[in-house]
Amino acid sequence: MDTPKPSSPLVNEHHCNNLRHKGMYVMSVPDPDEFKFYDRYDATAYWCTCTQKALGPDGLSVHPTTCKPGGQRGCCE
Amino acid sequence: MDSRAPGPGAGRRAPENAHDRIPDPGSRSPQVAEVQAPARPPQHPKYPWPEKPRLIGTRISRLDGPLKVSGRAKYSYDIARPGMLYGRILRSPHAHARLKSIDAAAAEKAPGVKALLITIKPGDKILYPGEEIGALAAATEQQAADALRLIKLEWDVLPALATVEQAMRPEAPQVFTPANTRRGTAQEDGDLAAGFTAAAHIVEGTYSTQVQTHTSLETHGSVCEWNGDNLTAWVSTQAVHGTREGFAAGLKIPQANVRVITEFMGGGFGSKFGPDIQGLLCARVAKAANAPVKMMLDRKEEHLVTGNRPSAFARVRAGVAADGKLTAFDAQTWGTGGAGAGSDYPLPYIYTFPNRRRTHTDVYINAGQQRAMRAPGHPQGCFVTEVLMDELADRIRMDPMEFRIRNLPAPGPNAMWAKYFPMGAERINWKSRHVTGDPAPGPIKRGLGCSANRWGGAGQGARAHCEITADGSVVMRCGTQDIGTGNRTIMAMVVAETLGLEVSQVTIEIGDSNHPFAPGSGGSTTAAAVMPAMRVTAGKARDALFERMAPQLGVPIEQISIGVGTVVVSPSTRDSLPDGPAAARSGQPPASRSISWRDACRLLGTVPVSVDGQWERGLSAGGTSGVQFAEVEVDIETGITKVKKIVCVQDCGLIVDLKTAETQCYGGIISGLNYAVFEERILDRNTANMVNPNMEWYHMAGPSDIPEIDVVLVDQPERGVIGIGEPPAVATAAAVANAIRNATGVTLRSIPITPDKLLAELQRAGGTN
Amino acid sequence: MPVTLTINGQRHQLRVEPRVTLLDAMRTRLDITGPKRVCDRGACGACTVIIDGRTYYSCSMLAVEAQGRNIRTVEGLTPIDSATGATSRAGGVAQGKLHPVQQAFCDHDGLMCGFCTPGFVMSTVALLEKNPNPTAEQAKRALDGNLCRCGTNIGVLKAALSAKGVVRG
Amino acid sequence: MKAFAYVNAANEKEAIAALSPSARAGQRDALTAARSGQPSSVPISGGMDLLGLMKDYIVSPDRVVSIKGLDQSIAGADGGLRVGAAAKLADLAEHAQVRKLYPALATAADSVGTPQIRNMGTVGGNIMQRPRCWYFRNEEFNCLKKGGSRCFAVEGENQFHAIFGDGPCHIVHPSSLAVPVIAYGGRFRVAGPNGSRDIDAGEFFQMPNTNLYGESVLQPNEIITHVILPAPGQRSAGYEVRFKQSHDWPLAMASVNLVMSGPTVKSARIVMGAVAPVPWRVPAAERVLAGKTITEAVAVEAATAALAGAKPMSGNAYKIQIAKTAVKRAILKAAGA
Repeated sequence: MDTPKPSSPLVNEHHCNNLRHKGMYVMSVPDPDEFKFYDRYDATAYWCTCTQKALGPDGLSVHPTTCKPGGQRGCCE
Repeated sequence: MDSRAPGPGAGRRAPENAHDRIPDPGSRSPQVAEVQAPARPPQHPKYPWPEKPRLIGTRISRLDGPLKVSGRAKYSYDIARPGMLYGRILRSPHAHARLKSIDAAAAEKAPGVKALLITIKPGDKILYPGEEIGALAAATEQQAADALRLIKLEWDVLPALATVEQAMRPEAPQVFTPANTRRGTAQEDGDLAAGFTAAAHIVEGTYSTQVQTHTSLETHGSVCEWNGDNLTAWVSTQAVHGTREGFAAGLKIPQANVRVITEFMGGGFGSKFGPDIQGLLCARVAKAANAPVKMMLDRKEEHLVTGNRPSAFARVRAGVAADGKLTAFDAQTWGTGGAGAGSDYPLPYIYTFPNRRRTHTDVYINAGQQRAMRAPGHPQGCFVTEVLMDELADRIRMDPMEFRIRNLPAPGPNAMWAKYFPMGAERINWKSRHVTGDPAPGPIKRGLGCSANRWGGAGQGARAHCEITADGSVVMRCGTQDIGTGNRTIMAMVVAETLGLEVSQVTIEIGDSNHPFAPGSGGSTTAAAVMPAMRVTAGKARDALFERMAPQLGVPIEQISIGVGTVVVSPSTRDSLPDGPAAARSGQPPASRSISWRDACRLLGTVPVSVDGQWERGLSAGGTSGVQFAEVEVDIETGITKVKKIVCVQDCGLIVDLKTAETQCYGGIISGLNYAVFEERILDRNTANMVNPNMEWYHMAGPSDIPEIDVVLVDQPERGVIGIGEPPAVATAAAVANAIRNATGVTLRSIPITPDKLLAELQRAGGTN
Repeated sequence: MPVTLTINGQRHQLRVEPRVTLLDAMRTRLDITGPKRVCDRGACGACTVIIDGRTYYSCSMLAVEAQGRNIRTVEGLTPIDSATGATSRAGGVAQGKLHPVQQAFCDHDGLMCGFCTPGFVMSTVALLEKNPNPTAEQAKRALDGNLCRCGTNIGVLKAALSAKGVVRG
Repeated sequence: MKAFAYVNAANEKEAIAALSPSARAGQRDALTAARSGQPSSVPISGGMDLLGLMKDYIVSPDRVVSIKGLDQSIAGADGGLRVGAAAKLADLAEHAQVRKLYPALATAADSVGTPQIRNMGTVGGNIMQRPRCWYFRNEEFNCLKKGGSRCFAVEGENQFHAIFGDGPCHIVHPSSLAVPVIAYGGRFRVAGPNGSRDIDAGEFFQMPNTNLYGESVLQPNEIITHVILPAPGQRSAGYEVRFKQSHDWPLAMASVNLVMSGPTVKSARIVMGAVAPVPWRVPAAERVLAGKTITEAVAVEAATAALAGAKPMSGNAYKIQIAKTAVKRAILKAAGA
């Protein structure tokens, strides 16, 4: 069976459990050819599932670089 | 890809951004499944696409057309529940401010008010106009609006950043933590210095694209109704399952207690993937008021807070050799996705610059945050690169289409530009193109331009449940949604094809989180995720039907197959699929007999066929390519551009419904046309408040602005289904910009190409009359 | 205040505040939800109705001011077929019994998400009741008060130019 | 939208009575109310503009007086034309005599908004609509016109603002009909508590330095009942430049009315729209045409003269070129060239 495996090139288990982006709901198949046509880029819009906004419970913007346990943000899970 | 030639980007290195490094996956499981799977098309699906389809690839009218044209389709905005209240959100009138005091006493006591919720306290800061700070519900919309205005707020208004220039100034106030900008790491490949040395000509310039808002006609919002601890929410969303998950997480309740329904949905374009803050507020005031609440945003709120496409800027230096080969590309890029959100985009786009370097910087301003919008990043990268391409072509005096073809990456089924460019050229009469600057007398200048696009569009993971009952009914349930693409219709086509029925004989039930899981509709992945599930599930249902029939008919199951509106019992063994290869081969017509679908189903008695199925490999793929051409007329005395014609050559794998697929292309092109010349979120540079949060000054093409559109859809049945919502939206703006340049002889490096920009450039180039 | 509205040939008596628009009265009080609220400022056409033969933005007219007039909404073009009913299930509306304009919108795919569609249908009906054989330019101009975000305009125009059998209004 | 009382005026008299200060609960002085931009009684006709203002809380009256009972006829009168204020824009645009004799008026009516707006909107409503300035129309900006202390357009987003006038408010006048009415030398018949009077259309509109909170001499308890035009010149035309060809506002427009003496222009009236806080008549350009036969060069000369005094803001100098083109093309169109 083709059961989608829970992992993401952008957000993984090292990130806050509440970090979200569209790709987590859309589950597109990563395109192996994509970076033959341009370099890597990240056009992703992130949000926090607790606040349902692009700002976290601490009022700061949501991003994989900061939404990590062990960082300065106290709101992470 | 062609295996003989290394891909043009074969040497492209990944950046060193932390979040781009992929740690070893697969230990614990987050709540949301996201997929890492090999995308290689698979080999022998059990239920392959028919070789000679009866319905697939034909033109079928939308199944929900009659409901929509008669006004009887009920959208979330149209839902009315007994005792329903109306909710409104309290929002910040400022772009950047700290709350001093709040007094909601009068609002709480106002007529009709049943619940009021304040989510901000003195000392808290807001970062963009319209940021949510509370909500209330009242018996009528008017009472809700009246009460909202009774809430007294005092603010310390803080300096706001309205433009990227303001945010990037060294002396700019630090509004965002840790900084107003976030600089990415340079991506480099090849030898930049050598590339520029090899260049015969170098073009330098700064390119830019605007912020556009999604402007879905149905605004964001929901109707929330509690039954004890269970929430039913009618939501305008592109993801019923994702929205269920969002409600549960935001409200801290079990997902089992949440049901999300989206029967019809008035457009999302990437901006509707969860309940959003307004969904949570709606559910919370509904709980507090102990009554259903409808909370749909108004147009102004929609513009301010529900997402947008980030702006893009690119300071580019690029070189071309005398033989027309690109040599070097060096770019600093930036843009804003609003308050703390990113703005990256792919660059250079498609064409092969062997030596290149690029650094992107996200710039934050006090404005609503970006969200995914119809091919996120691609229109920006396409515009910057494609306009540059025309400038480079002119420097070496080469036809811009030839120049493009010369610099394409290696061809493949997902990279067919070299074939499509001449096809499009034929249809736009590219031969008639003059060199840059229409020499014809008079103020009306005509021009042609072209550009290319690509997109992924592969989906997976959809599940479905199919029932066939003794009366011949077929019901397919799937937790997907039709956001206007025609998903419901193509689902019915695949099911009907598989069961030998007409689409009208199939009932498709979607838009409900109680149905089997299917992913959200974004990234042009829905068709590729859902159609395989339809084929497999309907195929399994058919097999189950045959299994039940066989003993009753006293024949082996191998002898039963599907006809047209019939089940066929033939003495010879044949492939189980009616339209499979074996069927095509079987020449002899022995004494087979047909049983009508109804009669066959009658054998089921009181126990229906009831099977589950899901997406399987081999029936869908990703990777599309396309080209577009534009013909424009520019009035150089007024700066007004009239787009006369767009030609689009686009592939999308196996085409299910030619009619709705073409409409997707029309829609994408019109959105690209808006991007090229009309729409723009305009913020007051001093307060960062949006001055055009309406549909009057937020310009969008109306009927008289729509050009002739000629769509050529390239069918690639061997690739399986690929989504087409986004690909056609990518290239239009660049093609139009290039056509304007060809017409006028002036280079516009900034969209939208409004009369002020065009006239200023014309003036610079020597006046207009 | 008491307001009597004649919509699709039916009289409705209701009490509304003077500030309630015709659109809101229809949508929130009479469950006539074909007309949509999109811009709410007379700029998009999704709320278009036909009053005494002419197209109006129902968002920009007070309900009280619509009294005594013949108001037609998209629902009035197609009587509900009691056999199939107006269920929320796709295909529930009486197939083959659509108004010629509605049928043409279906045939030429003049709709996607469908939110602008009732307004476009009403503008097209008003056009064809006045001018059954419009040119493309005339049709575009007659529809210029309506906006579509999905970009269905090509199908809409084909529908407007091909719908036949509309009775002169 | 704030709640209000609704009065259905059966006729002119009732309407004026309902609009007059004495009829109001608050008994506030009409002029004070007008200065604050918040008259407590306002007339409603087509309602398009008023409802938008009220929904955006730009105007929040206590009482709304329906004046749909006003005259809506369009007819020849005294060798000219008399148009009832309640006439619908669509009817004006489609009126055969108007199209023939007053093409600039018909063109202007036909280019207003959309079919729906022309079906709903009235002649009086078009003349009296409030500015579309996006600072005026957004509640967040407490601009001069709303009693605030500054015009946000000056240092802000002014691409659609005025290129003429010295402020302090930089709106462009929104009425398309007013432009040809002035070009044709028309006047407005106004009814008030003391009966009826006629006001020359050219004297009707007021600059912000005279009247910051309104755009005309009309008092809050007065209403326009008719637009009256004298016989037109032998040749006239209007030309409008707009960004979108579908629903949009003009970037600039011009109406030209020529009294001819054979092939020569005896006298001309040229009025521009969407360039100033009032419809902008340009005598300098009119003088250029007087005594001349219209050629492209003459038209360009007049257009150049028309824009000679323009004082663009930081972001709208492009409108000079556009207005110039509108004037030139209107002249050539009028001349049949």
